[in-house]
Amino acid sequence: MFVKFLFLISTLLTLAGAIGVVAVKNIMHACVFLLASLIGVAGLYVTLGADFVSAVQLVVYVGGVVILMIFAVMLTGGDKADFFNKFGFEKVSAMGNKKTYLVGSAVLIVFTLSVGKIIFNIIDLKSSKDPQSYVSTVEQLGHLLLTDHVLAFEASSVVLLGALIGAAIIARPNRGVK
Amino acid sequence: MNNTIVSYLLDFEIVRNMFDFVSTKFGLNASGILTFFIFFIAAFIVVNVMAVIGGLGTYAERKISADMQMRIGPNRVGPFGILQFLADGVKMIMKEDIVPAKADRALFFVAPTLCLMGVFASLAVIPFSKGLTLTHLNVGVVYLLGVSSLVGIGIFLGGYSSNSKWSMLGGMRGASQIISYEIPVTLSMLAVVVLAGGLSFDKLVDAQTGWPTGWFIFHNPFTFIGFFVFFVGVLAETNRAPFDLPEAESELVSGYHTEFTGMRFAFFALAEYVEVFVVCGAASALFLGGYKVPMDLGGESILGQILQMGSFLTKTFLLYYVVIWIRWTLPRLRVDQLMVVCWKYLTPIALFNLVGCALWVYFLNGKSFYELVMNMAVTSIHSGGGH
Amino acid sequence: MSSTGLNVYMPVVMLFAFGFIAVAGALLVGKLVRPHHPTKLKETAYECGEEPVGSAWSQFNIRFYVVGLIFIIFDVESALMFPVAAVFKQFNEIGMGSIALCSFLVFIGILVVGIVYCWKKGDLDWVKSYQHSAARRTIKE
Amino acid sequence: MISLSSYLLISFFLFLCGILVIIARKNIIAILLGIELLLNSAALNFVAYSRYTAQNLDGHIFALFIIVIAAAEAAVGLAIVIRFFQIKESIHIDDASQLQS
Amino acid sequence: MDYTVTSVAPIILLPFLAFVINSFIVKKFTKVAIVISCGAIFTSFLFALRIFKNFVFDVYSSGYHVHKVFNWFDLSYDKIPFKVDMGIYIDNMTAVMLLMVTGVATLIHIFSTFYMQHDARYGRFFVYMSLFTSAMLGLVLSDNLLSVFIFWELMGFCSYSLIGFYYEKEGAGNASLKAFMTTRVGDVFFLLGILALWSVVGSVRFVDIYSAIASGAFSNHFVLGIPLATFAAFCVFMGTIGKSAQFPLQVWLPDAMFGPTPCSALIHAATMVAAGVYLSLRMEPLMQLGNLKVFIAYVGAITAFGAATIALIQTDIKAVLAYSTISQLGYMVLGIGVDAYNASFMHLITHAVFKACLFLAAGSVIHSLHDHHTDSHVQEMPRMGGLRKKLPFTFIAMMFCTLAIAGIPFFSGFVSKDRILGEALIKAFHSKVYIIPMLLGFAAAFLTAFYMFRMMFLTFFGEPRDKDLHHHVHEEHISWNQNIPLLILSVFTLGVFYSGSLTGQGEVKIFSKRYEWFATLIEKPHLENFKDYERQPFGFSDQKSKKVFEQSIYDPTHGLEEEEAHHAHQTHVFGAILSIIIAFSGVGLAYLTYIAKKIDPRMWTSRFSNWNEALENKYYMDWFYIEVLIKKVLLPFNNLVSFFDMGIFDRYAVDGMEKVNKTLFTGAKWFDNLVIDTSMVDGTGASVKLMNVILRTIQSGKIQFYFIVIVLVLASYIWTLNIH
Repeated sequence: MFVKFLFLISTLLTLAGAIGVVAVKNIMHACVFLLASLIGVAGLYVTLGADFVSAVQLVVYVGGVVILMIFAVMLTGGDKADFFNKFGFEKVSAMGNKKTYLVGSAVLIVFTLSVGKIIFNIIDLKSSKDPQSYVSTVEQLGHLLLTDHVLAFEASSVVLLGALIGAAIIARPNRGVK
Repeated sequence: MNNTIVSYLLDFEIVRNMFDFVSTKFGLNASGILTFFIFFIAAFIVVNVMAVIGGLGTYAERKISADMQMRIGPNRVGPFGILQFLADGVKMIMKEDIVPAKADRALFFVAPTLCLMGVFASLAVIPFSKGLTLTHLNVGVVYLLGVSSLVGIGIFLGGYSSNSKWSMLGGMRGASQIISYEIPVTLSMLAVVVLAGGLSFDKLVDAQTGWPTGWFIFHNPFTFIGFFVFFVGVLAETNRAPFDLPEAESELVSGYHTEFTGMRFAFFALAEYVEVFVVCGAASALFLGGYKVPMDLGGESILGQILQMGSFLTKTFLLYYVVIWIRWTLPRLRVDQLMVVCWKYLTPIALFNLVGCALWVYFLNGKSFYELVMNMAVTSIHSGGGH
Repeated sequence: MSSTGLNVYMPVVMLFAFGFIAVAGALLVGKLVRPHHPTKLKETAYECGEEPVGSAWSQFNIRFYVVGLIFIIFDVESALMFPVAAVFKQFNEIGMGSIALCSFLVFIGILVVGIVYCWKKGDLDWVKSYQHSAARRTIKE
Repeated sequence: MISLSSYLLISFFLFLCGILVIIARKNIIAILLGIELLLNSAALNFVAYSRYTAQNLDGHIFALFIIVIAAAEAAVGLAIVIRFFQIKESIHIDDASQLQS
Repeated sequence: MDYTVTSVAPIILLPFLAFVINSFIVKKFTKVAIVISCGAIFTSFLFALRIFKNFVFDVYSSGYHVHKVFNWFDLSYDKIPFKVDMGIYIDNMTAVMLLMVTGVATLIHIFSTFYMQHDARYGRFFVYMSLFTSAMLGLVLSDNLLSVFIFWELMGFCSYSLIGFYYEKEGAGNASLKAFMTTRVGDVFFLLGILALWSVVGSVRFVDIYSAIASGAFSNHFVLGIPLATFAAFCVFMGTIGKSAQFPLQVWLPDAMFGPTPCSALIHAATMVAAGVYLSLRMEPLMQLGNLKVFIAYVGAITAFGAATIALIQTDIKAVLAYSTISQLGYMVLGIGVDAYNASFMHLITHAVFKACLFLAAGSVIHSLHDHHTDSHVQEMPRMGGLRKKLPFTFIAMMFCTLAIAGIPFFSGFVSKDRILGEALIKAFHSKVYIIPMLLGFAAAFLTAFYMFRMMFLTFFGEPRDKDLHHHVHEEHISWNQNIPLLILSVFTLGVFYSGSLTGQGEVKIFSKRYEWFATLIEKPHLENFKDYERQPFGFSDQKSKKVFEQSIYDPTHGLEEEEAHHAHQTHVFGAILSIIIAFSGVGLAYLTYIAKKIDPRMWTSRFSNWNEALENKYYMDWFYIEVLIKKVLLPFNNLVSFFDMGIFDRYAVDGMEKVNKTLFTGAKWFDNLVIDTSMVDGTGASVKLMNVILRTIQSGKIQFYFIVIVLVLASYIWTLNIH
């Protein structure tokens, strides 16, 4: 009962956010819509019994990625075209035009047809029972991360280290000056 | 898997009878509905109490500051001016709601909403007592971090949406400060998680005891440092002095909520004060034994829950007092000092604490310092008895 | 207990809803009681009596981004560390503590390498790097 | 209760939105937003499958690592965007068509 | 713990680890890096010794092997299995190879610390050497053709970078490129062969191929009308030709002498070129099945003889050794061709030992001859002579090895080479086809003895021809890293280490223990053993129960009938005597020519002047490849393609439209400029614009366009899937 409710509002949030990201002209609003969509995805994770994943989704995306995006928007000089500013705003607020949207929708139609050829005949929206009961996944995830996926666990830290160093080098303020 | 207020109440005969009665009366499985109602009532109570506490927070702030500065402080409305916050609330509602012409109207509404939502949602896992808490999610700590990071976005959007220089600077500062200080806080939390072996608050609190000897702050030297790291970190995360750069009156007029008037400003203030309560509660639950009462007086009964709530609130309000006290005692940091404190002092110390706790658990099997000392004493006594 | 284990998330949804309702409701209620006389001067941004020039949405310094960058890396790593920390004690009890400790320490060690690098390169200090770059710019120009 | 297909449809819709954003937008940051949508849809698929078909939690692990990768990708990508903006004073995607500035 | 993990894996891992570590620290701590390399290779030598002991002394059995398999990656979709395993396969051959490679490599490492010490890139040399050694060991240990191919290419890369080590020297770059490209030709064929085998067997593991051959899976498979077995065998053998410098593709080896001498010793004499022969030996049943033996025999014999003749007139000491290497490799291939499996492998080992020693000795000679006028080391034999007094230890070592390679009795070369020649003789008696290879082989033996002793005499005997140079040579003292490795290697050129008897035939009993271990243990793979063969998963630790493999006893009849065996023995003895005579006559001729000065070498050159010219041009092989094959065939082809690309497409498709446009425009203006002008010109102009737009869009750096293409391709791929 509550599951369905949660699923419903999460779905609404997710799809509305996604559509907003597609549709709106203001990139800051797009970021906020992305935030909504991510929170909705976190809710979907909850309905799937992936409590830890949803919590991490909240922490990383909501707390990290979106803030980073917003910072990047501010660092690239805001979003409005009609303000005087030496950084070429008229380029910054290039959120697409009719042509690009037409092209995109054409591609989407093709893609949807080719994927639908497979999925639309295996789809059934009203199936039956709940597969498993909801259990806490944190301990199992910890076990997996320490036993089966320990290599991926360490490798991900190396990946993140590489990302940190690389991004720091790229974005360092006094780099372009040297 | 999780114990909530419902699962606690269901231990009582009356409640179960009520459930059965309703179910038979309406001929449907009413458990879902009743669960909903119980949760609704509880959440409603909690939210309102928190609002009142936030209001009282403003009052307490003024009183305490007045006390420290040899003033009297608010004393007109009600006895000792204790109803001051109600008057403030009325004033806030009556105020005209001005939205700057060049502001981003949509985000101008979204910003305080995000703040308030984040803070309220983080109330869900605050362990007032073992039973009478809203819910003990099994990812409690991570959940707390996640929803409280909504506040940062709210503050930033508040600064951004009111298209003003002061607000913008305040918003940027606030966001960067909040995210920076989230790291030491998270790492200190990790240290506690390593010791307790669980993420949900009831696990974390039940790993401690009622007496201070069993609190995590006195568990080992690392956590003793870790508590202060955590406390400083949450001070900065809630933009309290000495870390209140986002709303530094002297530099940026009023920071990110310069342009906010009336209720919108009120919500920002409310969010701030409630968040202070939340983080103080989290600190007391993680490090100061939370709702544990000595010798588990009362046990599972309602009385026990009342006692637990009492002990929890006592610790929390003490920390709350300390927060206000710090605000009126310490000067404000510069922004560069802010970053240096976060990244060059707190984070390395927190990492050190984390490693230390892991090693402690590994080598000493998670025995607390007190236990070790007692064991040593006992063994020495035995050996002494030997000859 | 009740039908599914998901009921524990009910309060979360409710509290989100309360947060929203509080703001929206208060603003709506406020509409009824509060005055509304907008003037040109009221609606200008407050800049200590100065006439606001240009937009506040101008370009900010890149140090904000570097801070956010370091933050997100640490954030993700700590988020990955949580489940490991949660089962650390169990592993220690079933005698596999050494494995857990080793992988945990390696993970943190790599994390430390990152922060040490940023420290050495001066990404962590707020003003100095900025001054350096500014000085270099002036020299260059 | 809820069937697997509904989750698949949601993630498919997310995927479509991501593709549309990437193709239609001309702002690099907006394109990064679209990439986040794509990654989320993939992670959602993983978790849904790990609940409905597989009996283990590998799907969750995959979702975790997708989140990790997304964070790294966002960090590096935005750094590149900012550097590019400092060089070209524009974040229009079509200005990024040459290899050398 | 598992045998493969405890005592086999370190052999390959240690040098590779040394490579990884050194490649980081070599810039700062060169000394440490060198110590690491030498220590690593020496440790793996000890491991190899242990394996050798386990295989030869503990279980004295020809069929004994350890085979462990682990899953590399598994892409099996429910019906279609696609599973690639890696594994370790050790039998006696592998054990011997391991011992040889690690031992020789250790000594060469030690020598390099002396030879390269004044070099600018002292440390980097050792990095390459470590990588190379680990690659060779991996090739020896690997159990399937795929990993063999991987390590094969890795070695190709190492030789590329080691030949071009002195890239500032004239021609070194070209030489390295030449070596790389020439071996590439063989590798392409090798890859084709692997694919062909996969197509039939469904796996590239040796044992699977053996079992497939045994169960006759290759019958009625054809490619292009020829049997697939023949095709695959030919392709694999082309790999051998490329790697170990057989007849058509031998041109790269002499140029490979540009590299430092120790690396010549390791790569282009001892091990890498041996890898090709090793592969052919492993795939010997396939060659048998493909009826390729005659071809192989001819290739080997021609290589042996031709290289020997070229070596006659070389004056560069290293060039002589290079050509002798090619010639000896020819002998090994000839051995494969004439079914002398055991003897050919034995020759591989013995040749590795003495050729490494020869190269090291040549290196020490070159190193000692330092020309102070040009500040360079001298390699030309005409400027040497009389070095016997100055470099006594080098002389001793080099003399041993020369005796060995020349096939003088009591030395290893005699044993192995003589057995190959004996087998060739038997074959020749059986079928006329083998007569020419046999004759060429004997002739090559004669020439070998001649030119090797020519080199010795020119280098060490007689009067010093370059007094000033000779004057500057320092007196050689015994030193751990200059001549101790040479002496150690030269000890192992004695025949007794490989065979009990002088002829390599018969057996010798000492304390009732057989000392014919080589001929006994190394046998052709018995295919019927692999009919129903199960491999152990990795980590599954058993010794394949030494009880299962009973001790093998030396069978003097080689499984032949009585009179057959008798006849074979007689033939062998005859061949042995013949080769002894030939060797001594070669030596004598060299003596008469260069010591007693009875014969003037110029007489030969004048008499066979045009042949001499051919020799000086190396039989015009390089000329053929460069002038004919590349310039006449490949370049025109390239030009054709590029012409179609630029000439036709661009000119007529793009510019042509504009030309049409122009002409129409002028024509229109010429007689009428009202109607036609506007319509035509604009129309054509528009068409030109359109085409340009189309051509431009494809190559624009527009990321979104690429993304669209990606999405469409993905969509089309999904469209092709049919899941029910």
